[in-house]
Amino acid sequence: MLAWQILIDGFAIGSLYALGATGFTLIFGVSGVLNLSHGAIMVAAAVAAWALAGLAGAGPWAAALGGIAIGVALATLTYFVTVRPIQRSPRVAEAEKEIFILTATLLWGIIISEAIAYLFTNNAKTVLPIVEGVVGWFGVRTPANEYFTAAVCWIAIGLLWLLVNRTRHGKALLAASMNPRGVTLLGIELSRIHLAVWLIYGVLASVAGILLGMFLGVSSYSVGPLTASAFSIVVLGGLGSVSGSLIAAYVVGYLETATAYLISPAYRTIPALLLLVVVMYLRPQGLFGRR
Amino acid sequence: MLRHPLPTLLTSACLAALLPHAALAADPIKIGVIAEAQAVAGSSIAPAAQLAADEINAKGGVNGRKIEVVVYDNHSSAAESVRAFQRAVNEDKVNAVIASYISEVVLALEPWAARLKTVMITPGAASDVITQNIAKDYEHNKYTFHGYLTSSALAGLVCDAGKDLLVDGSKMKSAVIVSEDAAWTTPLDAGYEQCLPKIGLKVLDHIRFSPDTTDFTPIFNKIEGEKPDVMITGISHVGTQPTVQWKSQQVPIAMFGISSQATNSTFWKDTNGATDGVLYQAVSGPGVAVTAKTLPFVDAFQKKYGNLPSYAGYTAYDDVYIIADAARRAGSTDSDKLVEAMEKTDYVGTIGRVAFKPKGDPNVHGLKTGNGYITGLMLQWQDGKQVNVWPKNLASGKMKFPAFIKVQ
Amino acid sequence: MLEVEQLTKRFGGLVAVKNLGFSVRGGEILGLIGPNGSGKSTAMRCVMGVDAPTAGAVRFEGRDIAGLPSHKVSRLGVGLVFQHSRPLNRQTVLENIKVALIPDRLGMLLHSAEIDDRARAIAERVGLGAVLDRKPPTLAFADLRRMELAKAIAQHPKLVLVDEPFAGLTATEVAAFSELIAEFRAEGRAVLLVDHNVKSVAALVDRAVAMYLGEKIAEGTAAEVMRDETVRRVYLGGALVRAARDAAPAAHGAPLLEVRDVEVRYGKALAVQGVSLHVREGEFVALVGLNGAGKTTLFNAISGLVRHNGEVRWAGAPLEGLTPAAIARGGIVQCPETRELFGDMTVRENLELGGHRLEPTALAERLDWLFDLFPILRERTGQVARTLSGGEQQMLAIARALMMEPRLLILDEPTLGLAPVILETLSNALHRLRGSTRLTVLLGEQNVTFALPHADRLYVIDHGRLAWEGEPDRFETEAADAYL
Amino acid sequence: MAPPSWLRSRPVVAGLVILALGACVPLVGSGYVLGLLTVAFYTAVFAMAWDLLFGFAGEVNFGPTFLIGLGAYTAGILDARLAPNVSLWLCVLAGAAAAVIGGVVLALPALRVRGPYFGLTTLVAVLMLQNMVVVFADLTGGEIGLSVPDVMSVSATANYWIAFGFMAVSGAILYGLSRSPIGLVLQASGQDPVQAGALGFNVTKHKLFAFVVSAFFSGLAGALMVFYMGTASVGTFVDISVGVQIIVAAVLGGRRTVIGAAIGAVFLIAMGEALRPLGELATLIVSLLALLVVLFFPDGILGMLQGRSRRD
Repeated sequence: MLAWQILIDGFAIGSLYALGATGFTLIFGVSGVLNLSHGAIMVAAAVAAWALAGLAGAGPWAAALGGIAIGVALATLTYFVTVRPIQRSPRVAEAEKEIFILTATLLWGIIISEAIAYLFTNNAKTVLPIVEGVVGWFGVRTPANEYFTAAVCWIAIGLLWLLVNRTRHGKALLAASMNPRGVTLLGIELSRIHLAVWLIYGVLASVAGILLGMFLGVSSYSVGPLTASAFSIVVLGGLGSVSGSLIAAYVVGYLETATAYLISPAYRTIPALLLLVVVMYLRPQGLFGRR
Repeated sequence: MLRHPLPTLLTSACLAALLPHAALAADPIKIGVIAEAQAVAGSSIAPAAQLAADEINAKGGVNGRKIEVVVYDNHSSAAESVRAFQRAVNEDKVNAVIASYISEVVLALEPWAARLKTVMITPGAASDVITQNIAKDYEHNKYTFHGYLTSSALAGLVCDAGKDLLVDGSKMKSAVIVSEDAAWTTPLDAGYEQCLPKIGLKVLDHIRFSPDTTDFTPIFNKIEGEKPDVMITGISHVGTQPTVQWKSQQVPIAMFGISSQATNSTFWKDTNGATDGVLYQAVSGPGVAVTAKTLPFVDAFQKKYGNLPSYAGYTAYDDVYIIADAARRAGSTDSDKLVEAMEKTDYVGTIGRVAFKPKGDPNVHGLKTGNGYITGLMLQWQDGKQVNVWPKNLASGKMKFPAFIKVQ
Repeated sequence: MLEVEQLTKRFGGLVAVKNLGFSVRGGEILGLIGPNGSGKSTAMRCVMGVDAPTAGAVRFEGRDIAGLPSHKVSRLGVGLVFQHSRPLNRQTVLENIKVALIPDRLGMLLHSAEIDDRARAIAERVGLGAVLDRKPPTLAFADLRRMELAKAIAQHPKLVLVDEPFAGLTATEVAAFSELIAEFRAEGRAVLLVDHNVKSVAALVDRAVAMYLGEKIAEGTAAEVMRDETVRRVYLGGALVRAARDAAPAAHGAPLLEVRDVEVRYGKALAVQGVSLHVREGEFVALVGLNGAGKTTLFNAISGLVRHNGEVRWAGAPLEGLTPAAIARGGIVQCPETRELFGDMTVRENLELGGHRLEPTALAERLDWLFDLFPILRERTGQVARTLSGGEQQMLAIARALMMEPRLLILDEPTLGLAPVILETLSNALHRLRGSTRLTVLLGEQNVTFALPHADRLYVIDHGRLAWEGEPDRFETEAADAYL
Repeated sequence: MAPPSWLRSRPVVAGLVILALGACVPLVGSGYVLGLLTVAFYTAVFAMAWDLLFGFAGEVNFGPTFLIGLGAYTAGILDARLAPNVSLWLCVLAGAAAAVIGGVVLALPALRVRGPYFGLTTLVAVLMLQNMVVVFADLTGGEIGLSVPDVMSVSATANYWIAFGFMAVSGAILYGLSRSPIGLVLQASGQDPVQAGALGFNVTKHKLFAFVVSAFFSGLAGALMVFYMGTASVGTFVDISVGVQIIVAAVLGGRRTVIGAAIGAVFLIAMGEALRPLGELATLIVSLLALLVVLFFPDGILGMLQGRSRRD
């Protein structure tokens, strides 16, 4: 029964991590950008959904959709305000673009989270859950929301997979991540691909944020830890490797859950951090990264 | 050159230094308020203090001197609070400071209160270390006062309520202590361990969880496996998260104890109602006339600001009166005289009768608690409202639980 | 002084250098020659210790240095003149040279006058005396190269490795550099020059080693190597044969593509200078030139991938201001030498992406047509591009470009790094392609023999300038000797 | 003879102007301005130490607070446990030593990797330290912080001079180091490690050295600041947001100048304080300003000051 509990809980939290990290790694894969405003966008989407439901009286589905809209808008804005100007700036040397984009997205994340705190205080907010109640399987009572979360994560990841592998436009995205120059030579505008990636990223990050908001609640305090955890998972899996990120997300999810059950909830995050350090040391390209 | 911030600062500093500072009799008594505007608990501190100052001024002030409140937002940061404190004392020449509900911030300010010899009182921090530091080096740290309950005092008050409500009222016999792994819960948990067996609740387990826990399912499952009658809580920073999962997982065990965020009137909305049935200790509650001053304060606050004060709002309101009272008795705003007068405080405020523990007590300058002094309340969220269920003479409703909770 | 034996370097599955052996004596200049991708640079990096060889021995003064980190190799007396390096842009030229003189100790906290003097002396020697206090971004390209040379001299190396010494330099600058390098020899140092082709270093080297596909194919004096049959095959593609062209080219009419006075700079280096050429509808034009002559750069300028001066006109209108993708959509499709395939996608997916603007039925027809043209691709449809052989990858790259229905196909170095057997298949495919459509082609080739049979007209490019222009049958008599 | 070249360098001139201005402040500034600048000066040392590592050795350290926190907590814990039997200055030195040891332990794995991986390794170090502080709350005081019994001085002016002197000396050393032969080698290693290796430099050794120097000054500054503040807490010394502020300060002031980092730090703190009347919006506006500088003046404040004279 304990094993089953660990299995279910680890799966739910791992799915959530996976969804959050997928968008993050997608952006890196296609445009080489590490978006440090990631956590802020997740939280903004969740808080927007909370506000729509709590303050404007929208239903759970409408609130969630509204939250996604806000998250996508913010992600697009991130691209236009911070990433694109630096990518195109002739005054920033190529070698330094990375640190500039990191700094700019970091500052942008702070701006977003301060704005959230200003408008809605930094209290943790819970998004109105779409499904309620509990499900009892094998003698373990699990919130239905936990299954819902895992299901939505996998549907979103599945849709992304279908988009990327089964549609023409999606394949162009995938191609751009392998060889941006090749894509340009085929007459496809990279700038449109980048925009498309940021839009998709916006949807993924928002859905992840809103699900987290239903599962646990979020506040502007969550911004830093959320970015850090996406970053860690993505590096653990290998930068730019979507499948690597998915596996790493479950590794971290299960490691945390197992630690909480078997050792103590006080040490929940430590083994995952240790694993990360060990992987960095022995296999710097990540578990599934290619060099 | 003036566009450069440093010269601008220097110029302004220069000007400030040139102004005369001799305290005239008609000079206002200045009280600095350093608080967290973005946090619900902290956001009531400044408005409540202002309300008290306005009331005092409307009645002619203190010995002819008006009270002036100067507000500083500290962004919940200890480092920024230290800067604000220096600004308050050195630049704005405040006579006393009301500071923060966060223990980290108050502890960072304590040495500054000592260095700058300025009276400081916290309306909401709970750490025992604050008063322990005063006991350790009284002469140095005597400027700090603890205007809220310390963790160990809170544990005692929770046990008092537990005896009536849980043991005598619901025939409960066992409990699990659940608290966030933080320094402020160490004395709280020690207090629980000590007093729970005394009131007849067997402590089955003691779980401390990391404040950045992202999933409480393992914790609740473990507790459920131990089959206690009640969970005695010690949560502050992470209040929303465990409450939400408690509800969504339908953990059949009541939560009872400290849950700082549950005292916020917005907590129902923040948790989408998951808090239904949560019992939490507080020094005040909506509609609860702890003293004759409580409800008039709440009404005035709501009329002026459109929302209900947080727990630190009540204490901040009282703290202004306490400082004003001490200044009146001392006939001066000299810090040492103010300290002496503050130590003799015996004032009935919105949360009860306030008096500070004397020199020699391990928690010197902490609030006296128990019969005759502050007893606290035990409130419960019921259908979107905070209902007081304890003590009996102040109760406005009976303890009741949502359907998923099993009570014998 | 330096002996290399059985040197092998593998990157993953790719063998960059295979059983390479050569030696350099003190007071000798050895040229290590080979086209792009032949492994010459990798061999040099293995000597320097930048890369660790997979197998084999690198002996320097009798000591095996294979696998030593580069700072240790350097301290033994090996210096490397980089082709591209990133100088310290905020420091002066003098300080840049000083860096090379600083001993590798952490105690060096103060600048010493001795180092200063030595740096000045070296700067004088390489001809930087006048610009000592300027910062690298303000220097002319040749002076930047001088600075690299100065840094190598500062090390007092017994063996100097020089990477493409003359790339991007003018004729006078080449002469000055040759002198500087010859001085090394006069001082008794050993020199290893690495370059694309024999011609540019022939006057300077005592001996040359030619490489192709990671292996040594010839060794001897420069003249011997130039006369070597294998070397000629690699560069020229064997004996010159001119195949008769069936279709009469459209010799007149307005040009489809017109390039006027195009000039491209990479930082300070002039890669293409004042090139003008044109291609008419239906024509097959070949631009031949050795590696590094500027073909790829010119093509990239046409495709809008690099900034350039001068004008490129397409079907009568200037291309200025269009993005590379818009130019490609406009009908100028480039099949680059690097192929730029989507390595983790299958052959079919690569082709479908090429035809991403086609209707499903048109796409299917086009695929069928290409599979007839390159039957091997039909067998490989489900295979991931990365795992194809070099020849197959090249065919896929061409096929992918053709999926775009180009009006002008720019084919850059299709033979690069391919075994001779494959060249024939490729040549046949091109022939069939010319037979089945009225496609306009601009082919960039080093391998003249490969280009000649297909071309209607020929341009020869050398050091970024057009050197010759004419009909293929005049090439052998007028330009062939000057070519290699 | 012309003045020596270092006197003509703009960063040095800017640095000297700041020092001159700084020396005048105690004459006119109130205790509050002094207190504000005291903190700004310590932050300036953090930022300069970070810039040595990033601007010169080319390594983006996301975890400056790991080094600072180690220094601060080591000094604080020693003092809290052993005072009054141990001198305050001994605790400060122990803090610096701990930061150096921690720096080496972190650098050994971190220097094996580059780019984002290096960044993440350093970030993880901060998260670990943060966890450790909470887990070993008995020793560290946990999330509410640790009070230290000793203070350097209760006089605002004395504290100001200590911080000011410390910043001036650290700045001079770090700047001198950046201009010394080692600084050149470091810069070469950061720009083009392959070439630096081929020139005979052990790149790893030099980067490790840069890390150690950076760690030493970060730890020392952290330890000194503890005895100024009177408490050590996660929010002041370890939290990622503190590291973010340091990085922003260095980039804002102008990378690769050492002195620019100090200017950036003083600017950020002064700005945050000047905007305090705006209350909750202050952080937002400071971040916005910083973002604008990063986007429009990539060379930072020092670059802006130099802007007009850079046509050479």
